[in-house]
Amino acid sequence: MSTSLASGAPTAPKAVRLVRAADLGRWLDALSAGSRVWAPQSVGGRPRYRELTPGREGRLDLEAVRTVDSPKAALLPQTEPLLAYRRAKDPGTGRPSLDLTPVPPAEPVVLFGVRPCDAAAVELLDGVFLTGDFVDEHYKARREKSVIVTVACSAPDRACFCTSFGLSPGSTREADVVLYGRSGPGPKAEPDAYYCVAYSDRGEALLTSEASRSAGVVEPPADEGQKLEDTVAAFRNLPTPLAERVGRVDVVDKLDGLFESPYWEKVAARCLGCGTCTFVCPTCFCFGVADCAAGGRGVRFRYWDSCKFPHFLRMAGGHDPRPHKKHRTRQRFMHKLNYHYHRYGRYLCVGCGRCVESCPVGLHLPQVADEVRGLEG
Amino acid sequence: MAESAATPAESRPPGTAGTAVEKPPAGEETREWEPVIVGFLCNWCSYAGADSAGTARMVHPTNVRIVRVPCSGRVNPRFVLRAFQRGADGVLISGCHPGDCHYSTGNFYARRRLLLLKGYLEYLGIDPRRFRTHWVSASEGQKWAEVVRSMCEEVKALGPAPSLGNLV
Amino acid sequence: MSEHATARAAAAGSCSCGETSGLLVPEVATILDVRNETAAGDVKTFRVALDDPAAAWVHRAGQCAMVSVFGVGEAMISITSSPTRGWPLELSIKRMGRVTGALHDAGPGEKIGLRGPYGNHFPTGDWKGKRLVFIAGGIGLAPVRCLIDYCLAHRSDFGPVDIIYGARSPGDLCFKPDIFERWPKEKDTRVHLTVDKGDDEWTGPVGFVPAFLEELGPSPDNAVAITCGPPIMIKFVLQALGRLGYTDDQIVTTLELKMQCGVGKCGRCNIGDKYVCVDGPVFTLSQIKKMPNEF
Amino acid sequence: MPNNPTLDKNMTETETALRREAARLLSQGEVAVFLGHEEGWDGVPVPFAASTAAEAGRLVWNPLSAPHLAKYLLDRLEGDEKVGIVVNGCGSLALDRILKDRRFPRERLHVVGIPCSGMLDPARVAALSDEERERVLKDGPVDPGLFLDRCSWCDVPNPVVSDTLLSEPLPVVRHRPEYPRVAELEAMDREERAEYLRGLYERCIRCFACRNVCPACNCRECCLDQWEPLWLGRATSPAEQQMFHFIRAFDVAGRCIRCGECERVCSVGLPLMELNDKFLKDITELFGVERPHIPADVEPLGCFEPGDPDLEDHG
Repeated sequence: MSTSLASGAPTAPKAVRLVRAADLGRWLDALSAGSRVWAPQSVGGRPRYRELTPGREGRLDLEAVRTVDSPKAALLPQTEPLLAYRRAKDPGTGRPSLDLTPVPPAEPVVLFGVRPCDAAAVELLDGVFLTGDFVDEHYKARREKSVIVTVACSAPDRACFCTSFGLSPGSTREADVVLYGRSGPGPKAEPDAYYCVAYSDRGEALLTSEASRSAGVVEPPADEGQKLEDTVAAFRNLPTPLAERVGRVDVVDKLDGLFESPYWEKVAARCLGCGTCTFVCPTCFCFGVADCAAGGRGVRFRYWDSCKFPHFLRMAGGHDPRPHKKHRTRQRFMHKLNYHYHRYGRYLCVGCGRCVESCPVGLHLPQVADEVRGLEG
Repeated sequence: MAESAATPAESRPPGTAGTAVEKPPAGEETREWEPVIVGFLCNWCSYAGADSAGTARMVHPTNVRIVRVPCSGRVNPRFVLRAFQRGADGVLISGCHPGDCHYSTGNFYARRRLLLLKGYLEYLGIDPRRFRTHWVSASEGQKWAEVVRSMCEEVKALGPAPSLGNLV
Repeated sequence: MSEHATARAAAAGSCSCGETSGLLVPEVATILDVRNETAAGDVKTFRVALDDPAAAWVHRAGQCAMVSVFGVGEAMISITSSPTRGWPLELSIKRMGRVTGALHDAGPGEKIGLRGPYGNHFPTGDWKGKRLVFIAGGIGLAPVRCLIDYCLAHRSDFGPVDIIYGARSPGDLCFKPDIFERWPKEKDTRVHLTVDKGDDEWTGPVGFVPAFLEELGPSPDNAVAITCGPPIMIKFVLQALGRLGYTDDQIVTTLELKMQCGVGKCGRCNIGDKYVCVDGPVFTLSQIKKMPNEF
Repeated sequence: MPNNPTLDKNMTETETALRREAARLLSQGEVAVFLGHEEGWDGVPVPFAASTAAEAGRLVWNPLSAPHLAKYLLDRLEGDEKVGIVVNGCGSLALDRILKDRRFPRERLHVVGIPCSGMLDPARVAALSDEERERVLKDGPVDPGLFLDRCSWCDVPNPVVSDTLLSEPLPVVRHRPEYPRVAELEAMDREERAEYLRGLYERCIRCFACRNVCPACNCRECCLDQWEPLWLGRATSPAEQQMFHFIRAFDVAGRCIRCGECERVCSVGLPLMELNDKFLKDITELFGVERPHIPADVEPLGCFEPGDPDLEDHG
């Protein structure tokens, strides 16, 4: 879909507005009237990214550096029904019959408060689901009805490394609207207001809608043009702490010769074999398809699966090309840093830092990418 | 489908947007609701007991879907959890009286497990009246009929078990 | 990839009801009849037709279809009947797991789901005038049968045809009408059969396929060898072909991995950066040698 | 009575002794690999398998060496190499769990034990400012709230399994286990509790970290991975999420060592021990097992007493 695969440069803004931090709740309420709205929320003491649902636990939290789970669930739900079926038998003839009901069309979704790295991850998902000989209709329908509103990061934390992959805390990639804290980036920045900059038609429509206007999304003062430009530049030039340590990641060629390296044994020796990294990752897209049936009816759905799980590739009859943890760990890192690059011309990572933060045993991609550079082979 | 799309988002379990919500065909809602009870019966005592209730033509409700197991010790607590998950309104486990096990000690082990399960189910928020354990021997057809009758009555009074929120 | 896949992709957006159905939503199909292939009954051939004939697609030799049993799941199955025979399709299936087991338990009239065709195909266009050596073992003849029938339907395009086929026992030989009656009668076509272990009635050769192949020693001159069967058989057949002088480009085989989507999205059937579902299942030995050894 | 965990003042010496012992075992060929911790990317110790004497120099032992290592033995079932492993008190319970479940042969192990007076919770320490963190790790005394929950009621400071002990055993203070969180839940209405659990387990992302880290979850094939029978549906729904944890808790009932590793690794912060503690509490109340979290030769659900409480309903 996206043809601007390599360009990180911002396109010209299509609209600029300003919203006071105090009006964000009002704005979200207004947006909820016309769309489903997903946003970062504090749930059970953890920042989660999920749908804003009246009556469900969760409090808007725009300041969390990263949510435990990424916004990918809004576009690629962890469980997504594909069809419903009902079996019956013709009472007269006794012939079996089967009705398939396709899933209803996707509903419009606003992905609010997405971090720039997570928005860039959507571009990678688009590459998988929207390009090639087959286009994934379910994904496409959701994607086309979604608007992505990112919020530039004012204080990347010690697990952040988006700049290792050429992104930045102010990246506009795949963002329809970007919110920049008016006070600029900084560890103590608690913006009283955000510049809202639309970079696409969809974003412009959202910003200039009556719903947004009436919720306090207003024209910024005319003399703030230069301040806005400086603020945007400040976000775009902000370094990320972990990237300072691991540098720019470019290991595809190096990994070409490392499939058989004993290094993978070392990596696997620490891996717990759980699927945390794959499920919190904004770019991991592997899925399975299964049925849930009760009596004569059922639903076929797709669900997130993980290459880290032992049954991922086990075939009927028992053959498993990746029987050991070593094979599965290697698959995950090779996929992200080599296979995907060969297939799509991009690394399958945006440096969001979720695997860094969530891995129960401190095994994560930036470290592996860093260590791989020093290997023989 | 259109109907479920109009369902308020908050009443919908996540991941099930648009899943068909089945309505009973016209006329069915007027029929009296009957509970579904899953019964795990040991082959040697309770299943034979239920059989003798049948042969003696004792009248008792037919709500119990019987799963025959070799011994009450075979009943993995998972079976019970799973039955409740998939919509059972009650679960009944019946085996030989302690000391009478065909395998000599199976039901003693079962007793420990089921004692724990009983407290656990309550802890999980499942009404303890929906889970019953009985010892019914092969000759106790009368007792079996009575167990089924009283459990049916009780579960029926409780109404359908609250749904845990399945996809289908 | 092929123009066929592109056409299928373009058509995928609509179903008979006129609504967008989606890439992973199958068409409803009916099992017309079921034929037992082996004495043990572990391989059956299903003849299937789509309930909506307008949705029918044209496959190419080597391509696969995703077969659904609703309530159980989906499995990728190679299409056994030649494209030249059109619909209904034939699918020969060995009982292996949940889906294939459910299919085996289903009878004529049963409703199943079908989507496809998926994957690449045998490069028959490159084989004009060449001698074709087919080497198959057990159920591995299923995808090759589709190809053999395609080639025989275009008999004048190819040189001599040798079909080398083996199974564990005479009862395990599949497609008996083809191997005993139909194919031997075709022009310039020879069928060589072997079994691991004979029985009272078996008078033919006894022995494993790789040794049998080497004994027959088909010349590599202007030839292509196509092999399919259990992994252990393929391994030794490849070695035997090497000893007979076949180059890696002259050897074609099919790979099999677990698949869920069949269209290169679900991220499952990769071997290195190749997906078996869209880049395969047909590969030359020289292509396979460039892949990581993980299949 | 809650315990007062303290930081061991001699950890640097213990670390030196650990490195020396591991290097000796590896260089003399007594073990092929030694399971310990090394410093992770952010300074917190992470599991590490040293296979040379030089690598043994990377081993660390400090107040954050909390992750248990015994579960990694299951990755080394194949072969007959000897494996070295370091354990503290609760780490040895995890090891003993695997040994008592006969999932790893004792003769293939060399166990280096370290008496332990408490370990800090890495997550709680990570939340401190840089200076505070440094001060806490160096000086102490430390706010008891920074220790792992399990340290507050621990009465197994000394390894229950070991071949070599690196320091003198600590005095043991026994106290009756308490389960305040279970009591809190039991005090709720049943409906309220059901609603609470539903809201809780809806947060689960099904990553299986809790199962994979659990020393009692050591089956050859986990029932939750099986397709036939399908104990756990692949769909994310409130029912499946709850079933996942309800089934898992029962499967480790009577064998849970109450280490709380499941909670430590849960990336969404589920209070998973609420389920396990219920069983521990009930096992004590119903069967009179005083310390149900200590692996025993015969587990509470692997035996019975003819006089166990009556089960039959009279109603």
